[in-house]
Amino acid sequence: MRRLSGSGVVVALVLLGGCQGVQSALDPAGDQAGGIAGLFWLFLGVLGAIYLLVLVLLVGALLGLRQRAATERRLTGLLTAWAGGTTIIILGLTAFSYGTDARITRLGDDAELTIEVTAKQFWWQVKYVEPQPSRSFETANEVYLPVGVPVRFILKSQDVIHSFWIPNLHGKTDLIPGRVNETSITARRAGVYRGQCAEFCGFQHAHMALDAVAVPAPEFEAWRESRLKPAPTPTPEDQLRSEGLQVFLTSPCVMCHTIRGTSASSRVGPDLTHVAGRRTIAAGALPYSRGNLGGWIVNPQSIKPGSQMPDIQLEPDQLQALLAYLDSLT
Amino acid sequence: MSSRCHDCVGVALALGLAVAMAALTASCEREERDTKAPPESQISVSSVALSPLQPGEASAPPGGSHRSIEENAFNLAQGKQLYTWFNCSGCHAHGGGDIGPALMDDQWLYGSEIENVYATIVQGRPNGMPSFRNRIPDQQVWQIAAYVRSMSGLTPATASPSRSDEMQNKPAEQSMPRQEPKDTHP
Amino acid sequence: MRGKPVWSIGLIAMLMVGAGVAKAQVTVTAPASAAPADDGNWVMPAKNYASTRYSELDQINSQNVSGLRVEFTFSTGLVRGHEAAPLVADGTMYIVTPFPNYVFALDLTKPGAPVKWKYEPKPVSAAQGVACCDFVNRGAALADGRLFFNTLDNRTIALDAASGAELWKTSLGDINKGETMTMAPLVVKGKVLVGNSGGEFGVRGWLTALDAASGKIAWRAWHTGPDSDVLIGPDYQPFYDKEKGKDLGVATWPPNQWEIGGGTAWGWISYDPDVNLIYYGTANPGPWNPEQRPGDNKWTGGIFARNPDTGQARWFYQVVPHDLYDHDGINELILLDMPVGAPGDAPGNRQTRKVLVRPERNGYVYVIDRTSGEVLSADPFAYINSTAGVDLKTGDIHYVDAKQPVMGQVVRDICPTAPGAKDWNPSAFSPRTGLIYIPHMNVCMDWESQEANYIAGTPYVGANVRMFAGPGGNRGELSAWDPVKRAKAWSIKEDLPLWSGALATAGDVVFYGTMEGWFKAVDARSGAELWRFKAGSGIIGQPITYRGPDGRQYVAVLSGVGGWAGAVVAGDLDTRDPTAAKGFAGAVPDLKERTNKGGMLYVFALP
Amino acid sequence: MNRMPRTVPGREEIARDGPWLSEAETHRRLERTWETPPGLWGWLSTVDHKMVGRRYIATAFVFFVLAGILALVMRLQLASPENGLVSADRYNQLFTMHGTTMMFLFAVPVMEAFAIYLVPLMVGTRSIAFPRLNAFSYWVYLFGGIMLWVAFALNIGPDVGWFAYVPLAGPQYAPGKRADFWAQLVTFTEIAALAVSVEIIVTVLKQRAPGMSLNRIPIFVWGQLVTSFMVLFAMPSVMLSSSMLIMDRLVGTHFFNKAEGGDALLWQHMFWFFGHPEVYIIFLPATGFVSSIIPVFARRPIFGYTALVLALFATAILGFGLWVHHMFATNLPHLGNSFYTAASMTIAIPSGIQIFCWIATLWGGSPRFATPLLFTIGFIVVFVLGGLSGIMLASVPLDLQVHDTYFVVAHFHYVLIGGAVFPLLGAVYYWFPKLTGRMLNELAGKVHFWLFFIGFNLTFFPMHLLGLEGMPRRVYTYPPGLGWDTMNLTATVGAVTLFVSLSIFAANVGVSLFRGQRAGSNPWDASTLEWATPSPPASYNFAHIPVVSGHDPLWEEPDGLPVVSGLRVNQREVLLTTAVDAEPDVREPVPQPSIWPLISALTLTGMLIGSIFTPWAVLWGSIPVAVAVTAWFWPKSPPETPEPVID
Repeated sequence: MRRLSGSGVVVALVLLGGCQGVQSALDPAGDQAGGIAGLFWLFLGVLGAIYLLVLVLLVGALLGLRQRAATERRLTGLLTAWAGGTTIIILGLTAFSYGTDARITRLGDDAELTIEVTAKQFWWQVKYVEPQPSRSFETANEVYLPVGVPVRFILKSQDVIHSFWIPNLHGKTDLIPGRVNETSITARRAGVYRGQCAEFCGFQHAHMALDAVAVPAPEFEAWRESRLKPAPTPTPEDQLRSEGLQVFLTSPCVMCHTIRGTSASSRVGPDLTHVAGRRTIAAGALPYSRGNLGGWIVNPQSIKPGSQMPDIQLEPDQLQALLAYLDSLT
Repeated sequence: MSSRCHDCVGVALALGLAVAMAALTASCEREERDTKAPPESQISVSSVALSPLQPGEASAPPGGSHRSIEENAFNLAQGKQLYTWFNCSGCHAHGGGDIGPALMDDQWLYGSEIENVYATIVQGRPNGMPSFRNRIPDQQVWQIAAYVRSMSGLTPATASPSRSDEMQNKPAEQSMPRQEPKDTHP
Repeated sequence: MRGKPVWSIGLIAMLMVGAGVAKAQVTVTAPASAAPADDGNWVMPAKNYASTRYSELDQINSQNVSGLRVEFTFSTGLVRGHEAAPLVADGTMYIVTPFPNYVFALDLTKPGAPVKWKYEPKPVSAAQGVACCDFVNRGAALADGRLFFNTLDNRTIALDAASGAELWKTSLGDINKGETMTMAPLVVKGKVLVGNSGGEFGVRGWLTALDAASGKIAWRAWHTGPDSDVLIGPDYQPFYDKEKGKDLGVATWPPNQWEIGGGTAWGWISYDPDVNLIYYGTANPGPWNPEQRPGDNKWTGGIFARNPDTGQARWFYQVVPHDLYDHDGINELILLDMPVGAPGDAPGNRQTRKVLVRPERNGYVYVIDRTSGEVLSADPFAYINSTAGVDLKTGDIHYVDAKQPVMGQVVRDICPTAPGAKDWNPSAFSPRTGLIYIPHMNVCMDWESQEANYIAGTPYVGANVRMFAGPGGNRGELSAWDPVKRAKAWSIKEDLPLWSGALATAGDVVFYGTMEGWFKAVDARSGAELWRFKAGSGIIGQPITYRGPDGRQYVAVLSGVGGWAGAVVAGDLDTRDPTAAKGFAGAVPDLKERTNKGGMLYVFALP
Repeated sequence: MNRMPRTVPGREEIARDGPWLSEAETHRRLERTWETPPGLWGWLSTVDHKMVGRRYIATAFVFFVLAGILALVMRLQLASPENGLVSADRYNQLFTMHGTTMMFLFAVPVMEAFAIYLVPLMVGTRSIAFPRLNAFSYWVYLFGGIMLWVAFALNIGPDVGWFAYVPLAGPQYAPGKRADFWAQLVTFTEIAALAVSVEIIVTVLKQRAPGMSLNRIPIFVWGQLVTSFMVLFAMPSVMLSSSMLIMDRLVGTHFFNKAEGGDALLWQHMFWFFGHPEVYIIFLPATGFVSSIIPVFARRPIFGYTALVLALFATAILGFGLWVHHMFATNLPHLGNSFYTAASMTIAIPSGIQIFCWIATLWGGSPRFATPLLFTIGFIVVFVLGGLSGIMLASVPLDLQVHDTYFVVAHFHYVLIGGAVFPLLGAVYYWFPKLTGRMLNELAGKVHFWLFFIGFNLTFFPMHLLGLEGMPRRVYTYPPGLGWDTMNLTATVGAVTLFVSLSIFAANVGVSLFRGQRAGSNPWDASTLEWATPSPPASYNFAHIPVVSGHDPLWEEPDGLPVVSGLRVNQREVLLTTAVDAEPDVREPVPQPSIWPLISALTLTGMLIGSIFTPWAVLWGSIPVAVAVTAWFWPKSPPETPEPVID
């Protein structure tokens, strides 16, 4: 018995070693996640110690050590001591929890950037909100964050309940239809992290991820300026891309997608104005590449069965023209 | 309780179970979530006539080969969602009509069979109905056509959609009484 | 349906206590240049550039109007909404019908006024699919022996008034983008001013001046986009700071959304020759869902003053910045010279100002200085709970937070409703009584904003609306508004919303029609009903009066229910869905039992 | 018909048990009065709490195996990234059915089933209170379970999670009738659970053996009593919310429609107000098992009897005050959340006390490592770890990272399998002889335990790390390269091990039923009253109602229990005693076997299933239900001579 529980702890420590990860709460890259990770190690330490104590007591009881000392009176005394001890530990842990909670909440007070995330069945509509409307723009399934700058997130949902969670940066907050929730993130370490929907939301709950890219402030400004520009209209002599735009505007794409700078402005599906500039497509289901984009357009229901994107029948040359055009939208 | 009653309870139980099983197997299709529907053949669409008049002897209209579409709850629910997304509600409201005619009454200008509705969506109609050919994939057109039929109660109530999480408008399709289609229009 | 007691059609005369209206030594008149002496003809729907809809003919007066009877009728053979005003010039009456926009010329010199000629523009029938609120046409315009009118599929046509021959035809819009034209043109200094409609389809609005002779485009002013498109240049001096700024038509929109931003011009234009400025309003921004277009959404929902020769804007006042309730700013603008001052001021110390008065869709009667664009007063003429007044110093309107639309949630009991306290149907002004006769509505609504998807050629609305009768249960009202006292002189409550125009005459008689088909004449001073006639279908047309070849005074009106309010009957809609006809089915579910459709011209005269 | 009973001088023809009747004669008469008619008819109309109890336990374990198989399929699907074993739709049905069956069709019913069987025996009475209601409860439970699994077989199995959050489970996003079957199942199982809890409360408060005052009630019975009170307050909340969901879906009400003023969080509050007490409803009976097994195998009375009973009350009361820790991620105000953090932390104290008392009992005794004790030790090792990870979840910041991840999956399997299934398996090994008269094989038991313990930890311990490394719950697949692959594979291997261990257990039960070693009435030399009856007990439980004078009657009266006599032998009746001191009070006639509970359950099933398809079924369906229930309560002929006082 004792050997076994001991080895259980050893296994745990080994497993904990491998905790770097793009989607891991144990590898914090933001102030909020950092605070929570600290609290976690504290809890793990205290509670782990209690667990070992209980195991030792149990083993002691089973092996019949010092049986004689177990008179009713001493045991009752031990009981009150035990109850008192548990209460004190509980109060301590509660206090630490309140402390961390309050500190994390205050972190979002002086946010300079506001991002409005609207969750839809099985992808994320992301809108950078500026006081001047013409400087706010939309993107999808990706969140660029300036390092060191507190960012306020406004969270909405248009269909069912989802949950916005980027483990390396902060805990999750649900997006609930009929409510406007808020959270805030301050990225500390540049890098690419992966977030995922954490509330069961239907068929493709498993493939509803988003990229969180923390970049230094100047790089973030450059990215934002590039995202503000509408899609370039292909020049007449660029035959292939003009035909690609024409295919886009005369096929099912125009019913669901927006490309700023063209007449397509439907919001059923993600905004494709800068689709080629994204790291992944289909809410993280595929890394972006021209081939993957082609495969996704023709046969989405085998990659994400139950997603709202239907299979699109296109002639091969139409598809190539369309891909040439979409690939130019960086 | 005399013993005569023992076996009549047994028989009743067995009978009830048999009936229930038969009804339940029918519901298998109703609940299928087939997101990758096979492409429907075009021929069957043109096989359904728009006018009941036929020179010579009138032949019976071909059976609705796409009836299975409108008996599937998932298809009808998708049809209702697409009806809003693709702005059908802009012209037909929630079935009461606006720029376009009402869809929840028993008046059918261009035929009430699902193939007729499919043709109306794909071909468009001269007085203002846009043609969605190559704009809405086939499977989705069938879904919208099935939903349009459910608006006047022509689809089974168990499969028809219930209310949406939006403003209360007309009673949900599942509680719409069946209104026999009439092809008279002024 | 909300509880709606059946309202007895009665006269509630709210006689003004104190100074008798007749003896007011303070006179309110329309500028002579814009409202010349009446020659017995009726050559433009608004009667004159000042849009007074007032005739100096007084053969029919409050004493003898009760003897009025039908002289002749004419059936257009169409079943959609007849909103046009008949025109009369030199013994011929011209009427324009809804789609397919026939033009009939009736010879008034012959008994029964037979058809002189008929012109069929044959517009594309698919245009009916993108006409948001019934395939209506609000009338033509006569000038220099030519008749100008618009067809639903965006063509402006000039005909020779005598023979009906087509002189020129200019195509101005694209139905595939949801664009239609329904407005009555205005001819100013040899230029035909026309605008498009289609705010519900995300159409980018414009006003275009065509050369009356050749039909070529003289200038075109867009209502969103950069200043160069909006013809905002050096002589643009708005009164309020909120209208000042560079390229506001782009800055007050999310990126590129101004390209599908609405702001069409499908309403009324007035013109003041003295200051050589035309005045007109721009319609609602697209989509209806305000959260989808943050910013003031310039230049939608406001009033423009432009130089008719060059189109350059002189001033602009945005009545509803970041419009929340589809309140198009296209209503008629009556040009008056009237003393302006606080309601309590003694008549002495008020100075006469050149103003334009507009009973606005958001329920306020705006009195604005037409030279500078300064709002002098804005007083409610109907029940309002969605806004809390207009700040005259800054021109801002205060939206009530509790009534702000929220995406995905029904906001209840918003008054006035989306079509407003009064929609396009124009009011009339009588210089004799100094009152403005406003045929308007008393309807409220529930509103739920939804995300709108722009797919060219399909509606781009983004809101569910459910309408119902306003407080008091009466859905319509004819109000006589005293612009000097800034208060109602009297008002008549009507059961159904009023969607017809009003006509005032020197005989102190005011004519208007109800959606049930009653054509009524009431005393201009007291509002007492003097005469009524039951037409075959609901009246949403604009009544006119003229002196016939035989010297007798005639009154003419087109009946034929339709438009947004009558779509329930005209489109044979199903009222079990209260959101049908963009919510109007909820307000008038009983209309189908009270009137039928069918277009008919009625001309009345004294025996 | 009865032979002429010997009359007592001076009394009319009343045959009562007592010294004047020989043991054999008493048994023969009582057996004829209390036996259940033979054949199918008897089987269907029995009101014997032992037959209903055995049936309940067997049915619950069948559902346990079925749900276990679903879990295995889920683990096989998740064994490797982007696996194609089952489709997304099928997987959603799998995890919903697994959760729903485990929580509604196995955990609560099996605990209540043990109560139905053992509580009357442990309090020393002849029958459970309201025995026909008891039969009705079983049939409603059975038909609910059948309905759900037939629906699952016909592809109408619910696919919205065992918690069925709106709006996903609402009218717009759950087409068809799948979510309706889930909502209706909740109504079935809650009716059954409420019925049993009423019976247990009345049995414990009114039918205890004389002398069993409040401080002498066995802790197992205390556990069941407290649990029954929790059921009374928790179940109505979920019944109400599931009926509101069905009305939203079928009739078009707007309870959860955000547009017309409803609120999606209303569902979550009403569901978790039931949800958290539910898991304590599962855990407290298990503490009763542990408190029964440990003294017997430590061979000394339980330590801290009062502390344990007070801990039960504390857990029950606190259990109702912390449901919002399931909703910390919904961004409710922080002040509110902090109350629930405090409550969730505080509930660890009574559990801590319980653990201490059990270990202290072991410390004071000389433990005998039979299988029941092994499972109890396994319970302590596993449950305490689960309880401690629960304290982590109580903290808002930590919960925001781990909520709805595999960390939570690990937590609740540690506290539910650890906290309930380990003691349950121990209880099966402990009470199997009493139920069947045969012992379970000890060697097979030990193999079963070790495989179960190792398989359990292999499956669920890595999930702690999976959750911290970002794997959300209820995903039918996951991308490769996030560091989750090996841990998922380990979990699947563990799941297979668990399956093997449970097959060994099933084999052990199957074989021991027929060829198990015969067990006397008290094979473990236990101290509670049920061991004073033969194994399996006679239909009337006790020939004579025992008198109790302490916690451990069999240990305090080794040479036979004092008894009280005077209950009829030709009439079914039980002795009612006062609630606090269990003073004999009055004799209560007990209903005869009746078919009407079954028919009432059938008509209720017809109404409930019908009301999934049309609201009119509620109207027309209620007529047969009324008829059946009226027949059920139709007054039978009263006993010949009412006998108020015992002489």
